[in-house]
Amino acid sequence: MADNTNSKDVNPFQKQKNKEEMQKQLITFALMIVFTIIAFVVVAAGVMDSMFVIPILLILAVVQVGFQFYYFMHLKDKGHDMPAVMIYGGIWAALLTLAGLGVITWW
Amino acid sequence: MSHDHSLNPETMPSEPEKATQEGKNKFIGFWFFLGGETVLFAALFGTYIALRNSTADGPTANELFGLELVFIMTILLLTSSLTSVYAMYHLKNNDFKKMQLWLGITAILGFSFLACEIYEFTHYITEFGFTFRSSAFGSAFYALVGFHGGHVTFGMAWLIALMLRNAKRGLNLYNAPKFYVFSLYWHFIDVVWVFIFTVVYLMGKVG
Amino acid sequence: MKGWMGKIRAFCLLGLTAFVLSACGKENLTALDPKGYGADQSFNLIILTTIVMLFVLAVVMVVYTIVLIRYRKKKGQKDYIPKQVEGNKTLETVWTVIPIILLLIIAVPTITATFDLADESAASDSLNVQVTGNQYWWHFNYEGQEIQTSQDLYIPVGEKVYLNMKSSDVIHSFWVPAISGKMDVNPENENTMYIEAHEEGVYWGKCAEFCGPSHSLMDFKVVAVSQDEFDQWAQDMQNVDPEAEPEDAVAQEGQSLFQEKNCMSCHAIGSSPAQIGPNLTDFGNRSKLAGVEDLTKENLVQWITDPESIKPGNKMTGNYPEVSDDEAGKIAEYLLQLKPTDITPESAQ
Amino acid sequence: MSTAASQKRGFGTVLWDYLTTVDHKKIAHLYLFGGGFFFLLGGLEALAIRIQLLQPENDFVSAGFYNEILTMHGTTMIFLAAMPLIFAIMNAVVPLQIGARDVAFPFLNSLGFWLFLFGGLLLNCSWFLGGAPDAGWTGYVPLSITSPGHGVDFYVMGLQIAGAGTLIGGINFLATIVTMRAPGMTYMRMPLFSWTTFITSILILFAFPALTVGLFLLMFDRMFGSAFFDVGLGGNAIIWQHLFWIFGHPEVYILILPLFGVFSEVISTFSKKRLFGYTAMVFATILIAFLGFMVWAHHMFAVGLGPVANSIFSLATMAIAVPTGIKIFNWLATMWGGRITINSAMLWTLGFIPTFTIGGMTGVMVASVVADYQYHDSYFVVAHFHYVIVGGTVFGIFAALHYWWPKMFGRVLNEAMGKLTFWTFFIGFHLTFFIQHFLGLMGMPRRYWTYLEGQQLDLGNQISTVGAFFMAFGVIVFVINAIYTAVKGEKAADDPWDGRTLEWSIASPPAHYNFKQMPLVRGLDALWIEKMEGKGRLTPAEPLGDIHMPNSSFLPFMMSLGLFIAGLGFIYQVNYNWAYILLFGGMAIMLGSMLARSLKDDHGYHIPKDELEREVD
Repeated sequence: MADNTNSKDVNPFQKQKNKEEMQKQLITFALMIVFTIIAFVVVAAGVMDSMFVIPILLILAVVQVGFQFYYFMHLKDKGHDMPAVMIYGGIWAALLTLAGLGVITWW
Repeated sequence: MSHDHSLNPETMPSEPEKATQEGKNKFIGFWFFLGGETVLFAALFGTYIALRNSTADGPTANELFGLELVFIMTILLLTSSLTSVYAMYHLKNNDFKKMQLWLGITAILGFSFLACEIYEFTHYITEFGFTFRSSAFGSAFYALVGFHGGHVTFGMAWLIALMLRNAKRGLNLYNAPKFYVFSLYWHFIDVVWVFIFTVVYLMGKVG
Repeated sequence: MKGWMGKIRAFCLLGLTAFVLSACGKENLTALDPKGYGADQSFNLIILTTIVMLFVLAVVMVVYTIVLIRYRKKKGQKDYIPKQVEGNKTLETVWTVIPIILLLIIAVPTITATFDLADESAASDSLNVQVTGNQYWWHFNYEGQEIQTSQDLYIPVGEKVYLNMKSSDVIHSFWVPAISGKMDVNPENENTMYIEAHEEGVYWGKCAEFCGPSHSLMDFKVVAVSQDEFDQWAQDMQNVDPEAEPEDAVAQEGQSLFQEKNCMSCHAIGSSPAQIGPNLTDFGNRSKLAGVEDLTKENLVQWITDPESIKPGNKMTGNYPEVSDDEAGKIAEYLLQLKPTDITPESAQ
Repeated sequence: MSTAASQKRGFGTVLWDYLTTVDHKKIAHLYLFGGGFFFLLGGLEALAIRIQLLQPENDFVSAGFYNEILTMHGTTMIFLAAMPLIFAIMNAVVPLQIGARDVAFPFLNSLGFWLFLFGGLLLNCSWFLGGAPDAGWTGYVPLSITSPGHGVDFYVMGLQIAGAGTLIGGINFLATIVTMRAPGMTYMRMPLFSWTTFITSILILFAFPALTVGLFLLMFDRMFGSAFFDVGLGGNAIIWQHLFWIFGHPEVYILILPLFGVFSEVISTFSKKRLFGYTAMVFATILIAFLGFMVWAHHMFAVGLGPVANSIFSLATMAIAVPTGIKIFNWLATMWGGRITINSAMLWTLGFIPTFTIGGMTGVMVASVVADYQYHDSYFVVAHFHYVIVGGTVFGIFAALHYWWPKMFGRVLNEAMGKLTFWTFFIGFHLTFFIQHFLGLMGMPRRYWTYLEGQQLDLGNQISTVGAFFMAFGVIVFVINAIYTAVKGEKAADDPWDGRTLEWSIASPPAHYNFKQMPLVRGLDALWIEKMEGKGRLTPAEPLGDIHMPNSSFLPFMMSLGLFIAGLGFIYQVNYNWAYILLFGGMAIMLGSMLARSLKDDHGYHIPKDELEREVD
């Protein structure tokens, strides 16, 4: 186990692939930052009615989270069928929970 | 320990995190755990949404929240998500030192986030008298954001333990899945934060 | 072993017992002998769903019996291997579609009745009663009428009465099986339901949401009287003089003791809104003491001296000055003569 | 490691072995003993309830104590008896059925068990520490908030710890089934019990977090002064009901689906036929699980959510009857044309079909909202859920135990005693619960400590109590049977029932590595296929080689013990400062053990090839 830390010669083809992947990740990150800034600016400017702002904020959040899952967490790659099933199952249960607590709880 | 898991250019698989049966199990099992976490946070969000206006004559969301600090915290956490992606990039390239470096940066960003959160909570308590006990809104706010903060804290402890434990022995097929699973956890925390800044802070400001 | 025979015999026996029992059931308590609008609606659905479901059960049991008779392992079948059937599309479709149809038969009247019973459009023209659930008694405040009662709810027969229900502590549930299904009484939100009794009578009401040690003793009565009697009752109740002196000397002593012992800090006589304890305006007319005991002097003395022995966990225990048996007797004498009206539960019989 | 060998070892060695084991077969034994113990305890509580209700205005137990008993009966039976017993069967069978050497996370498997056990013990400590919880197993706020003493605190901490164990167990089975199936074992070749375990684990994964959050909120309100349910500070009691039932309704399916799998296996085996409509059965299971998440508010019909919500949830609830009906008819069709052997396992299954059908019938009846205004919170509902949970889950557990006992312990349960258990329990069950449908409609709400004289509820309650004693007798016979079998029971063959699935292709009980060589699966009912083709045994999918095995560990026990101590600390820090020692001490033990686990590499060990060769087949 001693001499493994210095060897950086991973198969060049694979290395190239990793690099391309990393460039995509960077683009993803840039988009996420842009979305975040849009969300904050929309709220800080306070020009729009909350009827419009809230759906916009939620859509921005969902898209951002999609990026996290599919790019940062590689849900798009193969071998992620079962993780995807479980995450979507979780989202399904989560939506029901939110609907229950948000809509049929009195306030 | 007859089977050596150490890595060299010949044995380096394209997905070291899933190369062993144990790694595959960890990978799959952890994803499933995240599915459960989704429901956990949904229940907390639901509670918050149901109670967000139950301020019992105490301060409201709009009065409390300031956007600047939240923006800083968001950028810190989003960036730390990217740095952990870099760490995984170097893991796949079998570059242990660079991986450790990026993980270190992730840790610094994570701690900065935590510091901001602690400052934020103290601010609310001392300036507004807004506590866990002052109203149902207070309870729901601290429970939701606090649970997320607790996850960050646990993640930090986990990351530090991982980095220290493996500092001297480099990457191998035994610890690669551990690093990978941590990065999944870290991204998930970021996902939760995206909804927190949207639903709690931004929507709290909008009303 | 004749397994299925034994099972069928057991079923018949149980069914028979059940039938005999259902035929009785305490009148004015059982949901199986409905005497009000809501209970009718529920009863119709109970019957409809039972019939549909018994049909399903019959089909299952017929197939089950045939299977057990025809396909039990017989002698000489030791090496017999049955055909390995994978499935049958037609059959499987049939037993998917038929249940869906049966469910639709149930679903349509269910939803109609649900919306019918939630109809609040007549509330503004009807009698409205504010119902408060407390551990372990019920309070009724007739809205806009200056009438407050506890434990016995008087309603006019054949009229929709709207109940606006809220709890003062934990969740309770208002249930008068013979005239209506139940609805929860929550602490943070008012629930509205209406009841309508077809016949005069004293109907048993129960708390149906677990609320503490005396949950099972939180009974109340709905007294349905004719419209004339109800008007008379309402008038008498409005005209009550809370300070009226009893004629009997012992009862007079009881009245002053009642003041002395601070009973009024929780209880009220007349239309005062005090609600920590039950309103005692028509106490002498109550159908039961504390909802469960006979209204006798002896029981009342026991209640006053040791309420815990009748309703464990009640809020009166320990919250009033020491009362001797003798004093309790006098107070009881006073309370029992509180009969401001001639309309009593007996009038509803 | 045969039974004979373990008998020769000392008691201490065996004890240590079980305390540290990560072998799914031994963990199955642990779950069986733990769950069995709590089942007996819950049964005693049930008897106390029935004795109290034997006659009107009885005072066998006081009102407050009665509420503790009924709360603990419900909580114990669901969380500490039914679930662990189901986990026992899953642990014993699933890895064998899918052809795996172990589960995906042996360490976590053991942790799951110890968390359950210590959670259960913590909950039951309340009996001796000032009184058990008394707010019902549903723990509705504000009653549970205002409940004096520490009873409800024990409920919160006990369930939180046990619930964590269940969640871990669920994830473990999911990962096991996804990653560890034998070569050729595609999803659509998995035996139905493995399928239902898979679906059940998904339900656990998505349902338990809601309970976790609910319990946290209750804990914060009771112990740390928060205001989630405090109406005065804007709190809302309905949140608890939603969270509880978002967990609670899937929980019902968690309790029944695995047993649907058991019945499918038993019916198929003893009818000598493959399961009729296997694909439909799998999809019906998935559909039930899917719909199971959308119906929770039918527990809240009387809450006053309004006619729209009530109608939607009523329809969704009725819809579940369709896949359930499909299952019933598929079972009947499996038996149709078969060659049915009736023994104990099959008797429980045959008893299940009419019983569960009645439970399903009343299920549709309570789904009808307006009718439910009468049924709700009355004895009708008590009857309904006992018909499904006893008639489904408990019958299923008994069927499974009779069916797999030989595989778990290497001995066959005594048939005569098995039949006696079934008949007394079956008759007692119907005596106890059938009549309760009518009691409910006659005006008896559930959770009543007593009922008044002259309300014509006496006879029904008496019949019910008599029935309960029949059930108790049946259970006692089963316990005697288990002990008798352990001492004198007939040794089991590897394949005593002429089985169809992989677990019957290996020894009874199996070697600790299960399969010497991974089997090659060529279709549904893998063993049956080989039998029909005259081979009678499975073709290995790999050459004989070293087998990698996990190491035993004492850490799961320590971690759970730490949480147990910390739980006590949380409960008592409200009154006493010394309790912080327990709290922090317990957490230190727990976190320290976790740290030890992550710092010390655990690569497991290998059983070398030549040792395997030396062992006789």
